[in-house]
Amino acid sequence: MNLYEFCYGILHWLVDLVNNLWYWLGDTLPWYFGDFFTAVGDFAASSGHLQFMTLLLESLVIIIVALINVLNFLWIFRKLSGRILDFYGPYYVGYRIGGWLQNLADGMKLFIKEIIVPAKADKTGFVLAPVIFVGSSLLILATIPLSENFGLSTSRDGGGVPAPALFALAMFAIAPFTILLAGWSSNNKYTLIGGMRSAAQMMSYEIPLILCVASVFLLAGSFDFVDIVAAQHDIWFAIPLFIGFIVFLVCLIAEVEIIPFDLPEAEAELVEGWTTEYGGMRFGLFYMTTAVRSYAGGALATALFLGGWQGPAIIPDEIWFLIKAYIVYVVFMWLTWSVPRVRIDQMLKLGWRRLLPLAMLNLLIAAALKTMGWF
Amino acid sequence: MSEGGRANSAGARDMETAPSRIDANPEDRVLRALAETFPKGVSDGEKVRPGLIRARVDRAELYSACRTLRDSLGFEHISMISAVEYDNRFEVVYHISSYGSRLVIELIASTPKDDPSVDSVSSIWGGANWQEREAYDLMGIVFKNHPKLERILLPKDVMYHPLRKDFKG
Amino acid sequence: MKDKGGATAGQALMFRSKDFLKWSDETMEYLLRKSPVGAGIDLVTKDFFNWATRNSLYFLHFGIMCCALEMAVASAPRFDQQRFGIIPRSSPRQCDILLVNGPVSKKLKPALRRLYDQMPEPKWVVAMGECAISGGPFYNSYSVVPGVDQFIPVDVYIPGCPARPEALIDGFLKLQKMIKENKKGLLTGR
Amino acid sequence: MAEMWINMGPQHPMTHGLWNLRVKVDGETIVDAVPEVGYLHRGIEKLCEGKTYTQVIPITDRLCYGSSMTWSHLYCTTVEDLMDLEVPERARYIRVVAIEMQRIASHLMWLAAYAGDLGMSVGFTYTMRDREVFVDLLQALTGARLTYNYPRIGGVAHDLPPNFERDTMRALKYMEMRLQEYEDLFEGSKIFMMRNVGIGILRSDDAVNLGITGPSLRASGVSYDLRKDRPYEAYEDMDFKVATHKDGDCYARYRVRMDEMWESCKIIRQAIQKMPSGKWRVVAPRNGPVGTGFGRVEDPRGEGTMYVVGDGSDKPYRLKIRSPIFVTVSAAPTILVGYKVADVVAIMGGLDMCIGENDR
Repeated sequence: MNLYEFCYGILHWLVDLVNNLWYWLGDTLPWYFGDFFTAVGDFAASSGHLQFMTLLLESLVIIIVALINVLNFLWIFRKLSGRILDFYGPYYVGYRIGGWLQNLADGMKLFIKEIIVPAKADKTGFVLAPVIFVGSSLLILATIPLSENFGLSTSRDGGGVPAPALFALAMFAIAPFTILLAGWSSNNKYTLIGGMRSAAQMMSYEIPLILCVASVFLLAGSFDFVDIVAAQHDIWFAIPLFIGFIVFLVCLIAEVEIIPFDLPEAEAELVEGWTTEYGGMRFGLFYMTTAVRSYAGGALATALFLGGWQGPAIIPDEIWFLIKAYIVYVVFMWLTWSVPRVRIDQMLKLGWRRLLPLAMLNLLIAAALKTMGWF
Repeated sequence: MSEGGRANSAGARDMETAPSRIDANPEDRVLRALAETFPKGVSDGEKVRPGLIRARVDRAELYSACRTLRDSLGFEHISMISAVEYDNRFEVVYHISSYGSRLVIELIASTPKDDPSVDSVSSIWGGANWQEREAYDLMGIVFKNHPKLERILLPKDVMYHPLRKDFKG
Repeated sequence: MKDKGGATAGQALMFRSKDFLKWSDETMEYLLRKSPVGAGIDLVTKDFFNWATRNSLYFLHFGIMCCALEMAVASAPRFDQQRFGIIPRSSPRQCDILLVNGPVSKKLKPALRRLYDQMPEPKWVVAMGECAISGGPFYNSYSVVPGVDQFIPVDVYIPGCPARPEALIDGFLKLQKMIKENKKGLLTGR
Repeated sequence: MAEMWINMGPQHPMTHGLWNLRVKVDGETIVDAVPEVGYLHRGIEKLCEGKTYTQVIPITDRLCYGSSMTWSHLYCTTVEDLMDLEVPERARYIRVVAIEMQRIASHLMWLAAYAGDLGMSVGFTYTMRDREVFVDLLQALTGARLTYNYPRIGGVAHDLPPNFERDTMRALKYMEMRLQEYEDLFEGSKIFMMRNVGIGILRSDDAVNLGITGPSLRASGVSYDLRKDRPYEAYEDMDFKVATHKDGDCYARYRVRMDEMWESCKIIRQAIQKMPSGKWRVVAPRNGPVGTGFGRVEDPRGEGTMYVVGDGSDKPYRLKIRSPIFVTVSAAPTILVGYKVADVVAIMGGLDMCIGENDR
């Protein structure tokens, strides 16, 4: 009983409930009014409409689950930094639940702040950048299933998204353009530099990322998450492709702009990087999206390398997936809070000179394993 | 306001009783060297306390005295340039220290009240550049051929020199 | 379109697109600001948004003199102010509080005023230490503005030279109480 | 590539205080740098001319708030030189203990800001937490956390509080264990070394000519420390090593300051053990004589000197303050040229700016 059938069942019951109202109206009213209402009832009950509505309801459920996890990630971000840096982290906001409401308070406060668009800024670009940034990041979450039957791409018989893993990586790659757009459109010399640096950083770390993922596709033989996880049944891909796993994590850190590769945001001459001119809810969107992207990164890492929802059956599959994603995120945070920032040219050198050859080597290993026939 | 010299206990520790090995007390070695090279420029050099000597220098001789101090007598580090305004004159006091002989010389160059201008020593020591600009900014002493003599602490459009006695603020 | 607000639905069909947008803005404006619908929304959301604003105050990471050290110590482990959701941010666009913690010299005055104007609307100013309140030990100096409240409206004054970190956190908590007391709706301001 | 002026404005997380560095950039490398100061100019020298000798002490506390004890002590030695006062033996030892504690607290504050600039928030919070140990000790000694108003002309304000020695010994043991941990934390991290070794190299003859003093000078190989070469207060009977390094880059400056912290712990321990008993203050005459006074002290940031002119009244006629940071900032362009824009953080952080004393 996967998510699609579950939503379909709910909607079916709901539509039947409403339809007998339409049909009752259709019978009682005179003919020219009645036909209109019966037509509405028939349309509601038609399979196309039902299918469309279930997809909507399904994606709503997935987005809500994702956002709850994102809020948890933000809470982990603040609480774990407290533990590592030897203070409490959020404590009095949401007193008995350990400060979990702090992120809610931050979000809602940003929600009601005055919206400022700088006078000389290019208005459309300024407004559009956060929208695309958030949109593309949330799309990544849509394609990653938490288990066989809890995911947008796995639930329909024909398979919703043709190649979900490729789609997720494509969505990951959209962010640099929006950051360039944001940096350029806020018409401030420093945000432009920040935008260019961030785009350079993400692009130079995109290629090793793709190579590592390619080695996973090579071993798993398909782009669908379900097949990839099934292929990891007896041994997780992290063990044979250990180099690939490490390169993947480092590229994810650069992709999500956390401390060691935090260049564009807190550089010497850029006060806040490309988000300097953004205030209010637009900054809120950017702030939340970094958490969404780190959750998506963690989920990708677990799905591709750590055998997604494989685990002893005592815990349901989805929970296994989330546990692994949280562990990956905690490792990110642990690294973030104990390492200083890298300089821009050292980072690019690391990207091109160290990670790319390692990713190539990893691809060779994957090819060798494949030809040996062990996978 | 009497002459700036110290009245009381300087005489007690006069130089003759000190052992006369050349580097034992570098103070009078430097004073003697200065007195020979600038007979009329440098006047009433005296040893204030072990490690601090004072000398008055004529405004015209200042630049050459500083150059010999740095080149031949080993005073590499200019510590402080202070500008003091007395009733009838301005005094620009240079504290120059030498790392080798661990000594500080206090050169006092006095200028008439109406024309407070002195040669700039920033070409000899790099460290003097900003201190001269600060003396110009706060006290109004003009340092001739200084590379960039303009205000440093106060906003550019300010006309007064705050440390002058006549400035009530 | 001349008439303000309340245009009938019939008229809506004859607008060009720009006029239609303007018309819809005006009706929304009327609907939310003046009519009971706005008041109703306010009644429901006033407490929640006030709680949110109160509990996540970002102040500007901007140090002038010794109170800046005490500000840094206040976010250090011993006097931890992150427990109350108070974090230093470095861009004025994302801050709620402008924390002035030192004497404002005449050269700095225009820069500080520009910082204040760049901050989005629900903003407060906290004058920390004697120098910000009244110029402190430098009140009779020719180059120090005696008190920040001469050119920026100040909400909370924190005495002390330098103000102790506990006093800074106490000042923030008083500001939180102040925000709680004069609670007003977002849309209708009631 | 078009050369572009980048403006690291007065309000900036990197600068510790209010100064503005305009950097001309060709691509990534720095071509020229123009520091602008004066945002915190409070006219202290003019203020001091209106105050009596003892009223000036709180003002000199607020010169450099990171090391206010050394500045008010410098003022007191200058006026004692003017009035030719002999400070009792116990006061000289108490002053040494207070100054060395202030030096450790100031270096820890520098280490916190430096780690914070390089993005290492662990470094920031740990050093801030351990600085509290010394701030508490100084608070027990003087009653204030940051601006102490403790030295007086002719001695110190009051005697040591009860069991001050026990707390100090415990704090020193704790500090030495912590310093070891910092060295592993900072030098163990490869990225920290990548950001520091070979950056902002300052040759020794440049440093001397530009008038840079203190840890930045000793990091360039010139072993010149006022406490050793011209010992004041009770430094002649303390045996400690002058911390120097030879290659003058950011790592050397970090290394010199860390060694100085070790040495300061040693000095405090010796001073506490050799502390004589007796009077801790001589009452200074109200009116200063006619004449000039000159004081020179090793401040944690360099060589601080003061020149006071007395005109017989109870107010100083003229007080000139030489701040080491004022000269170091003027030397910034020569150090910065040729390095990348991202290195400005490390180089400027390494020079331990304290804008309070810079602008006076």
